[in-house]
Amino acid sequence: MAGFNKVVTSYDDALAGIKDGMTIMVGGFGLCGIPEGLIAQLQHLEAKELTCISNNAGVDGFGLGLLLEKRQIKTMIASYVGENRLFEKLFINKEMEVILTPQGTLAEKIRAGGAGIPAFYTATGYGTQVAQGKETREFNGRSYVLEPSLTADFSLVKAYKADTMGNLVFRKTAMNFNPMMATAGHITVAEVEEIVEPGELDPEHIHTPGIYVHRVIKGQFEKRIERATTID
Amino acid sequence: MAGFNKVVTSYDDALAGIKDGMTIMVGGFGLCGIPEGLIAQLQHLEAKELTCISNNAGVDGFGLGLLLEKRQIKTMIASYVGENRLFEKLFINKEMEVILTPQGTLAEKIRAGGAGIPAFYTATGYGTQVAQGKETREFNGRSYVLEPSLTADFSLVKAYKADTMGNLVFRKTAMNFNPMMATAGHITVAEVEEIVEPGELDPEHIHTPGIYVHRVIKGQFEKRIERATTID
Amino acid sequence: MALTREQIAQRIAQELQDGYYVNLGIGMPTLVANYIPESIEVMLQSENGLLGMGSYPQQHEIDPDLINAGKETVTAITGAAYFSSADSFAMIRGGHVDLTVLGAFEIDQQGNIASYMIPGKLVKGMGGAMDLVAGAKNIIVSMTHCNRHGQSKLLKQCTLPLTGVNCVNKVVTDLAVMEINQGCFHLTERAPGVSIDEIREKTAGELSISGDILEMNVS
Amino acid sequence: MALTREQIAQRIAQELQDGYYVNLGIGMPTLVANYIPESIEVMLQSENGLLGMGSYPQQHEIDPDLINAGKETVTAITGAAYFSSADSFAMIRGGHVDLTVLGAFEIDQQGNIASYMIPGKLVKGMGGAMDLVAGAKNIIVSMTHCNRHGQSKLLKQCTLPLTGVNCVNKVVTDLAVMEINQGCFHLTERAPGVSIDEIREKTAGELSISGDILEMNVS
Repeated sequence: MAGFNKVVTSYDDALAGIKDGMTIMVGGFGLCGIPEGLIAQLQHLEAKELTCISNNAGVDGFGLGLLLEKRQIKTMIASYVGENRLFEKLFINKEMEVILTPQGTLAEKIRAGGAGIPAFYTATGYGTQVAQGKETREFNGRSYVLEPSLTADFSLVKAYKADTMGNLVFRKTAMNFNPMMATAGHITVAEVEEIVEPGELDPEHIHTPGIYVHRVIKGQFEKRIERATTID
Repeated sequence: MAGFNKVVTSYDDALAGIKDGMTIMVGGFGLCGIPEGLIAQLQHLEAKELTCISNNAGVDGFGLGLLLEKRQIKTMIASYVGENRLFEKLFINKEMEVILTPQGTLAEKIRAGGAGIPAFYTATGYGTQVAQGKETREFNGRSYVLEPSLTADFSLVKAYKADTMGNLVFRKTAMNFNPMMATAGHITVAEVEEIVEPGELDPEHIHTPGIYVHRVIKGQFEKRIERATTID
Repeated sequence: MALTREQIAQRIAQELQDGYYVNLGIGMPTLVANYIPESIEVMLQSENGLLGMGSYPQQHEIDPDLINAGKETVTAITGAAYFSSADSFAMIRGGHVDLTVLGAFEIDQQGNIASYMIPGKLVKGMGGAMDLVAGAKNIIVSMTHCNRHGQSKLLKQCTLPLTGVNCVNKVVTDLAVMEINQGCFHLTERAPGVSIDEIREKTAGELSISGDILEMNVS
Repeated sequence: MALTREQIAQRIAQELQDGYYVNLGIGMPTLVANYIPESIEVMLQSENGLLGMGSYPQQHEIDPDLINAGKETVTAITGAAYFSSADSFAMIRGGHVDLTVLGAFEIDQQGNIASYMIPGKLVKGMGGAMDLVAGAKNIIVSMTHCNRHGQSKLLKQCTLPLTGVNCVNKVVTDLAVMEINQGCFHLTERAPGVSIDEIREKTAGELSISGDILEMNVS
């Protein structure tokens, strides 16, 4: 009886089943709240032709930048891809397809994917390149764009703590895209700073219920800071 | 300077501005997590011709049942209206319009209203009376119904604790429809068991950020139980 | 002999698998919780905002803030989580619940289900039932084979307003277990002592019987 | 004389009202936080998931889990709340943020804004800007009146890919404050010592001037 114990102890087990050509969601905003060890494992596995859905594409040599180095990403769906010279080069040379998506629309497309909503209307992007080729429609005199939802074969998320049943809590702004992505993965893997016993997380404070999480692994995090800015 | 202090001390102030014909959302599931004092005030104000959006319609003599007694509700949007003889009578005699809405669709229509999404597609209700007169559409071989979102002139919600800035936390299953309704009201009024100072609620555990809440009042709750069921 | 309500629940409980997240409808389906095999773990979802529903409380544990979708006081197990109705139905609509068990007035050979309204008589609303039948990966209906007038509830085509279309995978009644696919009820088990002829007679929809039909294993 | 970046921020800060929830874009708009009048309270929203953003941290307070939308380390004020990106943009898209201040490459007399892409040159993505301009109740653009080549950035029609249409209510530049409505820039204030002629010359879009045009009150 495995019951609801979702804990795995190796990165091989954490990403077992990843194949070339899959769609992978990766949590984080910039380098904040990214599943560092799972991304490194993805590079190690050399899975190719991936469609990656992530708000950003890391920086040169860290985060999703690691996958760019090995040309593992075929299509990138993101809202902001600056701070990454290799990315710009691959993009401009058309070595990689990039689907720029407004950040709020991206977040909502992922939430909708996890929530069984195939498409929704938003005013965001109406009248811009983002709306090109998409259906638009008026509601109450305002124009909106129809946006289909997103799901993934794997969602790789980073949480602060998990219990063994996969319930997750996030810390400060390291939450960002992680909770929605956890709901939208066919298999969701959470890399966390600490694994606790069931009951140690307050049931009213759980951000992601364990039903969404299939595997939990304790990670080691460098937590690199992109822009250390102080008041001094 | 009022700043962000949202606390009001009288029910008159809490519901100032309510007018005949308005649309009012009322939180709660059955009698669990309902804003008891705000509903009583609504009865006291004798506002009429209201459109009420609430999962249920209370019971005879309690909760929204109070408004039924005075025939204050013109249209009721709800998912389940049993356990209420007066309601059934008004419904069957066509003294009140009732728009039965699947519970999940109701929850999502309210969330969408608060989130600036005018409409979304759901499989719920496809092929049933709920879909009559609504647009349907296929995505990936499955049929879905287009559902417009809901907003309200006033949202009356019940929370466990609020800080003076309107940040809310809910307790156990008394959360239910309250968080979404808080986002969908032009004016949102929260009736709570306890008001605390800013900083006393953990920023990671706030269920409803204060941006959604315009007035906070400390209430007195009877917390009537519909079906006390024990293991004994 | 026809099964009791408890025996129907007992048979449905045999469908549960270790690690399943399950939503049990109001009424007879709720009884399934009493028969979860000890060899497996199952988490119960209550659509009013609780994953990890426990048993009914003892008198001193009763909490008005902790109820199930039937508005009964309940408890929460260790490892439970609370959430809003929007988040609860995101879970349901998104297909994250492994199994839903619910009652019905009628089902038909297309997998349609009518469970929430009898026009002019019973007009209480669908609650979460329409979302549950549209969202769950696997839906089992639990009901008596016939209504109180002896009329079959397993029809060629439902006559009451539908809760959902093409969604019921399996039905467990007091007489039989049947799978529903390709426009047909497929008999797979019968209640102990109930004849195939009786089942045939009491099933108004298209019925397919092939191979040995074993008796249900209930006590 | 043309305003400095700090003076533009100072002028925009005069638009803030007590109790406002405000989102300040990356770059020059961020400076507005330094000029919030002491007589009012304002809450800053950061779209990566924070309501109640505080100042930059002291060295020993730096926390890699606490950044703003520009990926800078920040702090949170007493009464702050954290939430997901979906919840953050529900807040923005739903019109709950009272004021958004953001930069632009170009704006035009229809209230259109181009701020995220220069084809072939700068292709970093729109981040949250498209949602912010579509969702906020009130949008003020903060920018220089002309680009580095001396060309007006207040146009009849934007030439770069748009971030949003018919959404900019007001622009504060180093030379002027203008409201935008009915297909026209309406001059309301000028920088101290800057002539109306200079503003007219440097505004490529339709310009309306009526009544006394006061000087901005900046220090």
